[in-house]
Amino acid sequence: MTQAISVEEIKAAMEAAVPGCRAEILRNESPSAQHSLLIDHEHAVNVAAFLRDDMALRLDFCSCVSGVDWPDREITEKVKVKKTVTTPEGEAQEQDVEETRKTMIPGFLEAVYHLFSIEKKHGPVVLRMRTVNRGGDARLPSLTPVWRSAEFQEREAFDLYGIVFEGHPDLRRILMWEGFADYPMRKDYVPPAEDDVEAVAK
Amino acid sequence: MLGEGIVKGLAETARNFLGSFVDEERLTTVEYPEERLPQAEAARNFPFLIYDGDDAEKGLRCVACQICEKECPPRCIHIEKSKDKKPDYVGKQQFYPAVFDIDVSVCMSCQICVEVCPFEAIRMDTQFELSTDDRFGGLLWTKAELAKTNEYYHSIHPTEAGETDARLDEEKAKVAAKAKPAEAEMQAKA
Amino acid sequence: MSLSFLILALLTLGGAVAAMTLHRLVHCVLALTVALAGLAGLYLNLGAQFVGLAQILVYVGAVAILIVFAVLLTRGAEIASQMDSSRQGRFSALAGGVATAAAVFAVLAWVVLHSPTLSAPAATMTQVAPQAAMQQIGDALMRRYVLPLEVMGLMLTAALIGAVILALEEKPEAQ
Amino acid sequence: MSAMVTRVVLEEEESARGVEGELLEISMGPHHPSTHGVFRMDVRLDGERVTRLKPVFGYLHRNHEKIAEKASYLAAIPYTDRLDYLCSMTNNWGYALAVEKLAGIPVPERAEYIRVITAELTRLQNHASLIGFLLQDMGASGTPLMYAFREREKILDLFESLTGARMMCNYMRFGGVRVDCSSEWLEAAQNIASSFPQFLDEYEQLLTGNEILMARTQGVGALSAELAVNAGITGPMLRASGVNYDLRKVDRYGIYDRFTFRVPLGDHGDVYDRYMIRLLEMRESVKILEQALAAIPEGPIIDPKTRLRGLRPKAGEAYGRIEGPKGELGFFLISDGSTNPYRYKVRPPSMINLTVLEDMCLGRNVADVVVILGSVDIVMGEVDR
Amino acid sequence: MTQAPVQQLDQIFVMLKHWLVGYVPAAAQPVVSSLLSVVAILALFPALFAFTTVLERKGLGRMQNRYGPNRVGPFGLLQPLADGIKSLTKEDVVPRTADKAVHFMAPLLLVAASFLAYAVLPVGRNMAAVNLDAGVLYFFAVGAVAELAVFMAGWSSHNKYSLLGAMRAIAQMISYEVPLILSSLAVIMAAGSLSTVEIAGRQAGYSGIWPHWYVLTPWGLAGFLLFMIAATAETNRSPFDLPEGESEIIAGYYTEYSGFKFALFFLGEYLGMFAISGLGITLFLGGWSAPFSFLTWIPSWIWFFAKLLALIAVFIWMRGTLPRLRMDQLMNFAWKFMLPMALLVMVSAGVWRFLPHGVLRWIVCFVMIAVPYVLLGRGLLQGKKIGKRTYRFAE
Repeated sequence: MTQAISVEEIKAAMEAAVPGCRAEILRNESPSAQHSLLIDHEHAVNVAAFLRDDMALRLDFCSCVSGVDWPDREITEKVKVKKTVTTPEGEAQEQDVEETRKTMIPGFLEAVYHLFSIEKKHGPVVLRMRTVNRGGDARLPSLTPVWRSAEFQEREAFDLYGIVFEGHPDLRRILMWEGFADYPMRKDYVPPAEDDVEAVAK
Repeated sequence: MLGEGIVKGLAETARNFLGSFVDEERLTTVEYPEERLPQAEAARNFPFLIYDGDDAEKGLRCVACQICEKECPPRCIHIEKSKDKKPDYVGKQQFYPAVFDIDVSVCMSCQICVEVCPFEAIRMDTQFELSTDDRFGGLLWTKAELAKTNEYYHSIHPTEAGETDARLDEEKAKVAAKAKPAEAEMQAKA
Repeated sequence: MSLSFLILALLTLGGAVAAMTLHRLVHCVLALTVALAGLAGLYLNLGAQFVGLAQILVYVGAVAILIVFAVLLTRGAEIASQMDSSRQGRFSALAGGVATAAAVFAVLAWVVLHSPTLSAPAATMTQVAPQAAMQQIGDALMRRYVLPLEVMGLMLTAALIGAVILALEEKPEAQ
Repeated sequence: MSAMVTRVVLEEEESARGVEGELLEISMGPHHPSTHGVFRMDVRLDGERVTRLKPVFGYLHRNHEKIAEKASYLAAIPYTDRLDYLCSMTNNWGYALAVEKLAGIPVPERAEYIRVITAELTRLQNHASLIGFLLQDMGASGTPLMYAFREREKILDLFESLTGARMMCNYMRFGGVRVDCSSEWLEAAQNIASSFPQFLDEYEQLLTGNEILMARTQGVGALSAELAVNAGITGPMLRASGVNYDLRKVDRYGIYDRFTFRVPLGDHGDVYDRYMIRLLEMRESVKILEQALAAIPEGPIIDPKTRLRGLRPKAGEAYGRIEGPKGELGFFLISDGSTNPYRYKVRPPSMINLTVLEDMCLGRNVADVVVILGSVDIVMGEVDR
Repeated sequence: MTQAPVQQLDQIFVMLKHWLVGYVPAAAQPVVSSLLSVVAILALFPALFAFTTVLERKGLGRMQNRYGPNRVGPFGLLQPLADGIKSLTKEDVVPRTADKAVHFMAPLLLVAASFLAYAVLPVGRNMAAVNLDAGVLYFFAVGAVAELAVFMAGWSSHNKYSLLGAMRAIAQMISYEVPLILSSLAVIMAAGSLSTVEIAGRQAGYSGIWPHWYVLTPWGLAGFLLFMIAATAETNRSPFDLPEGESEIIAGYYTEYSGFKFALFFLGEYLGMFAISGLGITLFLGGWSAPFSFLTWIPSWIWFFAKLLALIAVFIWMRGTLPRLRMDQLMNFAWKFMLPMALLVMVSAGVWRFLPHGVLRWIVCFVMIAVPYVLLGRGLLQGKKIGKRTYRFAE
């Protein structure tokens, strides 16, 4: 898999072609070195269409669409802070106090698109989109109008992760049955007990 | 011309029809219960536990390390470690499995347990006629059902068993070699 | 009146009555087929082999199937034939049916009573040898009635072509 | 059988042109003789002409991806066998390739050769049996299928003697393969490679010139190159539409750059082209096999430095893909540095190739739907995962 | 009356019947005589059906490199017995929404109609149940009833696949009846009779060692092939098995039948196949007459059944080889190929009759059929642009 064009070049071309679009390069430290581009929601379809139609890029083949779940994370770190402490003697004194601080990193859902060019035979270019949160705002623009191949895979991401792709022509459950309530691929999904046939068959 | 391909096809089936009476190649059916194909040496079906010697309890190689239990993809192995210890093949005191169950209705014959076992204790059987009328109990194999002799292992996978034995002998020799100086030391001390 | 005639007559009449009274259209068609087959049996019973067999071939084999197709394509098969529920409607339907049946019967009776065979002596009524009957039909068709036959053939061909044209016209419309 | 049509209701609907047409809604499947497993198509028919077709699947769904995310990198391999259960070898390879990319694992040369040999054998048996299934769908009462299975059996025997199992091979590992093959095995593989063209000739004699087959397949289910590319169609189906895209040539993964072979391309993209492309591909596969068997070197079969158990790749991600017999089989892995993949995603060619099923079937009749579906080459284990 | 033993063997069944009938009072003799014929038909052809199912499965098996049934009885010959027991003991499922009466009657009507056809088949010298003057007409008339049975089965099941199957079956049977009857018309013209017994009798003579079979003329051969193709379609056999194309519409009109009713459909189908093959033999293959004059010592009924089995073998062979046609192709084939060819065969048969004996009439008749065949065949394939293709390769 030869990555003919670097992500930086693509980012530059993208931002030049689609005014106002914001893209961020996410580095991939693993040996595969498949870096990805995080793009914003508003311009996603335009960016995708540009990537597909640009004569230099011609990313006409969207190979793989994956949903990824990043649940809320709590990062605990110990920080040294200067604090004024009242000593037993009644006198205020500045001391170095260790304090644990908890930071919540809000979770989000992510859709990852692996793009290749059949015409130019290069790739992969990895495109990412992130939802605002994992709850009611788990929405992303659908890229199915640009690449038909995303049709079933976006449905799958909707089915298993609960990402609502806006603009998808036929967003229904695909692998689970209609009426299934939860999103089984999410990290916090609790499967029903094995012998609970009722819950499974619902 | 219309019909040419059809006639060709008819000739081909006729050739196979007649060929089936004369040509071994054209009648590949093996009439199973009466005729059997020789099994491939690498064939695998469900796992079994090897024991050395005659006593299944005493000679069991498994030391209840539970690696296979953890690595088993469908999680069909259930092991309970013993409280006491018994000597293994080199004489070292080791735990042994008080309970070792495999649910073969869940097992998918993937051989991962064999690969991860550091003690050469679990191997794949080739027995495949295992039908039973007991859907649950009959398919849950306990330690007693799983334990088979090393000779049996040799009879089903001779090459692999030979290699395993060689490896074990080597280890035994190593332990013995280590033990000897120790013994000598002990003697010297004495 | 022989036993076979009785059976066949009952079959024919029974089929005809059923065809009128049954509720489901497809049942009616099947009952009608029974009536037609019974009629064919009557022909055979009279020794008119060719007419009898042609009756089966044409009416049972083709006409019945045609009706069935027509019924299916108009989807009448799914709906029980809609009976007029009002008493008055039912009465007028019955009256109309009886009147039609009576008229047909009267015409047929008149024809039968005035047919020359009835006045002929009984001796000539004996059955004609089947072989001769077939030959006679062939001869009559090919010699005496050859012109009507040809005209009829031409007409049917025209009808066939017309049907094809009708079917063709529908095709681009459907696509 | 009546369960199949319980949902069916005669429905009156005005067709687009305002002509009152009679539309029949049929639920083909999930228990239908030619849906290749439990697959359903909600079909709306006008007479026998298809006016709408919606594929419905998931009956075999077992959340393969979740299972793999809960298992270690090693324990996921036997599960990949069960994706496309006709081609476990290539599934193994796809996954192994992705892990190798993720963790930067080298593969010894001999292992690469063995991989090519087993993968091409897999391709042979997959294509051969697919054509059998296709003809079965066309109503050829099993003869082509039986001939295909006769040959497939030989290949499966070969797999059994190498890996211990006929279909669920569980053979490849990241960093190489599990066991080495003997010289006798290579000889047996050579025998198959040299006798396979004979079988192909026989197959073509039986089928290719057959007027009925040509009439049933030519012009049926045509797929344009543009749509095929846009809809992500891969594998023989894409090449039948005339697009030159074979990952063995494009990515040159493994050691495919060492072999000379050609990529057959169709011009019409119809069922007949898909059938012929597969036949021609088998002939090319035989060529690769011959070359690989002649050149296979001695050496180790697995990278000695790689830990199979407890592999912890550095945090990151990788997308690895191979040219499976059914199309591009991709694996997308995200590692968070633990022993289990954080995200494990399969790009199933069977499922994505179904995207255009409706486009290919509209306006054709039921008999064509069956044939078109047969030519897509799906295995429900992979579609549903 | 001194008859050679060979002739006695030939007429053994006829004599047996006479002997049996001799025991009953004269008034009952016609009834008993026909009853005996009916019993013979009812016993013989279902037995042949049973035998054919094994033969078919074994033959198909051999074509597909397998054994076929070989477990029940010697060589699996008792397989039909096991199948029969199975179908008898199976639950008879009738769908809740089915039209029960019609659903029940359909298989009976089909089998009855199929049996009726045998009345006019001369299975040996002097061995036809009835010598009807319009025998061929009778045969087709009775065959038409089968269409109705198929419709009844398909409609009454209240299943869409059944209905589709029935529609397909009827459309197909009606379309192929035309070439079927037209190609037999050529023989009827040549023989100058509609009676099957008469037609078989006309072909019983020999010139040298060669028999006077109609199939041994150019128009006869073409007519025979057309007749057999139409017969395959009439009996819904592969490659014309669309009405029951299992990969498309499950089992067509008998999807909703199980157990013994299913077996009856099976029986009806095979009986239809035997009957129409029997008619083909009578019309084109000289009925019960021996293929060479020096083989006449073999009893006539053996010849008839030998020919019947040979034709069945061909049916099986085709089934083992060919994929199924599609509905529109089937119709195209019937109306654009079979019909014109059948008409040409008729004309050719007329020409054959009026041209003097000699090479000329062979050539004329042959050309009359061969040239249109090639042209029509080409039109059928190239009109749809069907043919072999060449492929390009990327390096």
